[in-house]
Amino acid sequence: MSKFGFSIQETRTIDFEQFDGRLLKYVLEHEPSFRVCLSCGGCTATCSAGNLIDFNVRKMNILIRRGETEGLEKEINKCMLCGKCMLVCPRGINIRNVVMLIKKGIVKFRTIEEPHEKLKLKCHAY
Amino acid sequence: MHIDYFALPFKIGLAYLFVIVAVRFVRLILGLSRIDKIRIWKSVLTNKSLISIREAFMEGLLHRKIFRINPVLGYMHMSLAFGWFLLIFVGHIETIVHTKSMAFPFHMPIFYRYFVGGNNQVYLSGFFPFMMDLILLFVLSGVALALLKRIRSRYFGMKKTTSLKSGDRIALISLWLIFPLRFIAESFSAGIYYNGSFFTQTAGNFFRSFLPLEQLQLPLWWAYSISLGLFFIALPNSRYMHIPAEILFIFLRNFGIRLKKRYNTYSLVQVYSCSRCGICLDTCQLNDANIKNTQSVYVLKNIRNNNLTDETLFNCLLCGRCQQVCPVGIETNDLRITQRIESTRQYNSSYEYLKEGEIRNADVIYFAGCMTHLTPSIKKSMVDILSYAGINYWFMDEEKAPCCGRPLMQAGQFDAAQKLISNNQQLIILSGAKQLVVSCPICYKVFKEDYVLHDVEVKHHSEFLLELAEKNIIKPVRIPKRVIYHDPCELGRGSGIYEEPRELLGRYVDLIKIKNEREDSFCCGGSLANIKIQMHERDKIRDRALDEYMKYNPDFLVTSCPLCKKTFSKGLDIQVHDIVEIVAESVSAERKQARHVQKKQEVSLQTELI
Amino acid sequence: MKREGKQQVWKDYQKEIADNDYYFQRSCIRQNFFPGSEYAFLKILREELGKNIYDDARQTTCTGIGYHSDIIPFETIQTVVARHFALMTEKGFRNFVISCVTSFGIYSEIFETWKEFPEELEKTRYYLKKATGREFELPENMTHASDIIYKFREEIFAKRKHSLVNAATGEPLKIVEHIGCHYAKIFPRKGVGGAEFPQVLSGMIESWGGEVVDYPERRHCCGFGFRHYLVMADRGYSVANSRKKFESMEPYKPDAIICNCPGCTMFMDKWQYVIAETDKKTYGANGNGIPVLTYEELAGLILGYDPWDLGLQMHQVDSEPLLDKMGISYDPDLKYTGSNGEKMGAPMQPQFIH
Amino acid sequence: MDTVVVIGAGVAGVEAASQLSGFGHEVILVEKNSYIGGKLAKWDHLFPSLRPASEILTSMEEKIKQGSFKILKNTEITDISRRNGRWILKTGKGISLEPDAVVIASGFGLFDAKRKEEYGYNIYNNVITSVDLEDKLKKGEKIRMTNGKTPRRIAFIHCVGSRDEKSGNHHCSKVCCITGVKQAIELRNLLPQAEIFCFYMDLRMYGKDFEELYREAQENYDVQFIRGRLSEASENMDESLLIKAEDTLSGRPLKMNVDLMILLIGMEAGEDTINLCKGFKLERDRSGFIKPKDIHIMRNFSSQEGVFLAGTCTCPMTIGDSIDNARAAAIEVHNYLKNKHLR
Repeated sequence: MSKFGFSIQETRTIDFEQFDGRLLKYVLEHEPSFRVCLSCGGCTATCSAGNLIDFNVRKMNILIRRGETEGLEKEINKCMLCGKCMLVCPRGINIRNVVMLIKKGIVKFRTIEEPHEKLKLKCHAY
Repeated sequence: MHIDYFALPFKIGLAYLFVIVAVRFVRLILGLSRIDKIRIWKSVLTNKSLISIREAFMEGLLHRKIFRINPVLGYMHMSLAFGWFLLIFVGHIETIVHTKSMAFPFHMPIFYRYFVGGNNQVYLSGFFPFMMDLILLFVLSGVALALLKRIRSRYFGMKKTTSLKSGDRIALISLWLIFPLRFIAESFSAGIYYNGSFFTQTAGNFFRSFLPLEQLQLPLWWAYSISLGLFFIALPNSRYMHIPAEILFIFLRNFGIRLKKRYNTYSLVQVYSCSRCGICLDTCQLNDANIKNTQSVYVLKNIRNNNLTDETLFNCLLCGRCQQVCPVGIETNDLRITQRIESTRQYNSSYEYLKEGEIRNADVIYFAGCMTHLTPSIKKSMVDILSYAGINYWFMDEEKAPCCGRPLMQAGQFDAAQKLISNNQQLIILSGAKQLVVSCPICYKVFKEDYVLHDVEVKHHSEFLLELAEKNIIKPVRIPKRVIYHDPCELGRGSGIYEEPRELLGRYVDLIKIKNEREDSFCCGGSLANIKIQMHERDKIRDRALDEYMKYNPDFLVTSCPLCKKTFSKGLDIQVHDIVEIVAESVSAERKQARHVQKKQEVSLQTELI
Repeated sequence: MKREGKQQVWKDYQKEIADNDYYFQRSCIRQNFFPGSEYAFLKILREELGKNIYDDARQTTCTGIGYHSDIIPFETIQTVVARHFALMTEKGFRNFVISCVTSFGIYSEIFETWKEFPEELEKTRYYLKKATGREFELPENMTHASDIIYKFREEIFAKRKHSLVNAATGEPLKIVEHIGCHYAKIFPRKGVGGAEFPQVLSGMIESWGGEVVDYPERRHCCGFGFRHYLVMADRGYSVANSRKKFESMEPYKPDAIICNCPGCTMFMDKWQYVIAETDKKTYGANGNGIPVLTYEELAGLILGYDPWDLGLQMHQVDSEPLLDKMGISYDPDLKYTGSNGEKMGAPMQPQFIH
Repeated sequence: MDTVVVIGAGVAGVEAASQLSGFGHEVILVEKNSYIGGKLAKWDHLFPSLRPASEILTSMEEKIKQGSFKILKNTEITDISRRNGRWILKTGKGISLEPDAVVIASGFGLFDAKRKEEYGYNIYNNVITSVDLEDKLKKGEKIRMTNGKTPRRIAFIHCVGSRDEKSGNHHCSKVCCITGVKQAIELRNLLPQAEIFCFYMDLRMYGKDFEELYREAQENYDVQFIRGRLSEASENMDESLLIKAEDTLSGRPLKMNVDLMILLIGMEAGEDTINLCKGFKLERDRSGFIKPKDIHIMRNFSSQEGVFLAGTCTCPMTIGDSIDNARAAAIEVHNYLKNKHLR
């Protein structure tokens, strides 16, 4: 920065080759219904926590599917587990379990390896 | 000194058992909180101990509760426990009577037929052998039933029975062997000494005809002794630990000790007290969805074996039906929640984003609850009635409010729930309201149990509406309909509110009395407490309950929980209403009537004027 | 990669390129940062190919950078363009050759605008007349200077002193081609080979014996982006784009990068230095960058011009590795010696290498 | 007896011819190919049931056997004129037909994926179209990269040549969404280890059982759907492809290496249809297909008297819809001929 007065921007691109699929794999293994999400956003619209603060359940689904797990902990902890999302989900996804699994998964993978080596899942990265 | 070597296994086993159980009990008691220890100290010399002894006798030996639920199972348990007790008790009396002394070796009554030999031609010589044979027969009938239950549990009116682990298997097999071996040993002795009665003597005579009983007698008594010793040694690490643990549990419970939010030794006492009778398995509605191995008995077993998984722990509706039927009185729901708290302690939320919301002064706070927002007609009915009754109320979560915290509590997220609770508590207290009315039983339970609201009275809307009706503020208009009232788990078994909704509803419709109501009511299947269950599995549970209800041909179902309503509504077979909707309907009918009367009066007034 | 498929695309996108009598429109960036390039272009056309090309001293900037930075209004730039057409008309030329790709995009855009909206053309005629008293006719043929070199690539190769072949091994050199975005991405029909698989540079490379490197980020912009460069704090975006390209081409081990746009040449060249300083990363062999050349410089090398006469010492990344591979002899002492014999100063080298 | 010429012996043509001959008209079915069935003849399995396409062909052959109409194979209409209120159709073989009514059932054309240059069809080694894939499946070929390796990651690209003004087609081809889902399931069965992605703009699962199949693909076949239109593809050193799109649901650009890319090419007005339009002087609509006289109530009528439309010459349709549409056309022709005699 000092030398040129700017720093080289890091990319915003989601790169599937740098995919940390552990959390997703963990969630899908324990809650297969998570596969069928349509990204309709019904969960986000009804969300009790989302009524109080910027919190997007639907987007979390996408981020975890793209291996973008940074900042997920702060997001997921906004959930109050009230269960409305589960009742409005048109695909019957057990969203509360997904939330609990993400919460647990974050702790689990953080404690296993720190700093975590990005895991490349060639097959079935989901 | 003379040593009866064959009795050694028995003696060693018993000594081992005694030491282990004593150490364990001391540990369990020492592990309790200071206040609980003071409770024990203060209660131990009161009649609470007498009550406990009585209860231990009634439940531990006679198995009264199991009898009530399932007589065959009750008989099985009673014949084994009470029968064995009688064998020891009567055996001792016999020994005392015969030896005319209290100073005999303590193992003597256990192997009495061996010791007495041919010298039993004394006072009441016919009576005791007869009694002992009778009791032995009684016990053996229990053993036979136990064997049968293992093979064919449905003969006992049970769909399920627990599965076994190898440690338990040793205890179980040795237990099964004890009494047949005793029978054979006594028969052999009777064959030699003629000291038996109708049962052992008959068998002894028979055996004598083709067996060299003199040589076989001692080995059999050895075998009996070994099986006893083996059982005693296996007991502390098997489910038979429930025998001593249940007694301790009864005492502690009667001394006023309760489960905490944290797992402690009182939880462990309850875990030990589970006899794995399997009654909770049978009553569990998860069976309808073919969900196995997650029921309370398994959770308790997994806790003991230290192999509890989330899949088991969180796959439970927490409907409380198992707790209701547990013959030992284990608090299966709270015990499971304690486990959930332990298992999720590492990842709680802090909800830092909660800001102090707007507070409005009112006499009554209405808290609809998250679920009620998905059943707007409940919300609207409640608002209509509140305004009709002219109550100064504040609809606390009309626009936005945090969740009550109960779903978090059910999920074991205790610390997170506390954050929501303290936030909401503040709002409620500062509003200056005297009453907090809730539409959702899930909220109701947490408001009632976990909030510290001082003099704010928490009421479910069924209680609140009943009061309005009693005060004649709302006047019921009866409709000629036959209706089933579905008890929501959190309101009924969870909070003990059975009568108020029925009394209220009875003023509007005809209630059908059904088998599965009050304590025995179904869960709708929608429970938020089950984190693992799939939607289609919930549907199956709901459909089974609906099938049962449909047998009574009701005009519609009434419940008092938005989640039950929503769950049943998806079932399509029948209309489901919340109790408040019935009341609101009546209020609007009443209003219409009043308006009609008023109009009539106006008209007649006009005609008069003309 | 299927060559036949590409050839079919190339066949679909061929354009008319005038044969002779060109009016030359210079490039601001090219003549300032790579001054040997336009010198070489004119020399090749006049001396090697015997063409008539007019280099007009009266010309100005096209104001393209200002236009793309929202500083110059459309009316103004139309009038500036019209003035150059007027200068061309006055000198009796009808074939307009543009050195800069940004300018080429601007001229094409205005040309098409006038076609679609004749009232704009009339307005511009009026403005130009009022401002300068000049009148103009539209050129009959408008090409980018690289189109001309592409057209005569075989003629140039026929006079070669060197080719794009490793003199030591006889292997073809691996060359990355980078086409300026405004060359064909705005009007695919106006570029040789179209927008997706342009042929203008790859045609030269192949004709001159080299091997074209088609790497995944080939189409990506160099990052110039006009505004992104003008504001210093935003230059990080600009470098990030170049870096993306370098990272993508690196595994192919290219011997050089050839650009047809002056801006791209400049940024592909100079950002390598910035990346070397900030990321401690270079993309060529032995801590060197990948040499970046304009197509005119490359043509000059093929024809045996002296590298220092071509201005290769003006590049940030040393081009010596390429010269060595091509077997071109040069005097290192003369690199930074001006034509007047005075030392002109050397560009900075990444600190971490030395 | 009235004569009806049906042009095209595809799904719609055979159905219309069969129905019309059933109504007692003399029918001549003209087909340019040597075989019947049109594009169906080259298809392997059909959505949403995954039944073999040959079953439909068999039923068509059955109809031809039972019906009493003439089929002129290897025959193209080369000249169309109108004299005294009658259409005169000349074939390439010099036959002149003077029917009382004409049914155009010339079907659709396939979008030429080469026109979507940035996807690199015909340039990159491992880019194929849904039609190429179907051909491979029909021939029972193994699904491999050109270097012989088994693809580990596969991307289906929806809306190639549909809903895209850059390809000159504004319309939706309707069947590609479900075709993609069907083929993804088939590939999953063949390549259980591969990751399969579908890049879509919208998933238009409008037909019977379409949505169900889509859900099944997610639930049981592990097909993943990413909402975003592919911007471009380029080839990596190892022949795999680097593809770029925006993940519109997260609002961020996305790149991915895939070993095989399948372009779900759309339907457009075929060359034959365009030529027939010229010959009969028929209007075409915005999408290039033949414009029906009324989009709601006269879908089988063209703007010319005596010229009727059946099947995908008017717009993209599924096979079931084409058959329905051809039956409707047959009824319209029959009524037209009946009324003509009354007049």
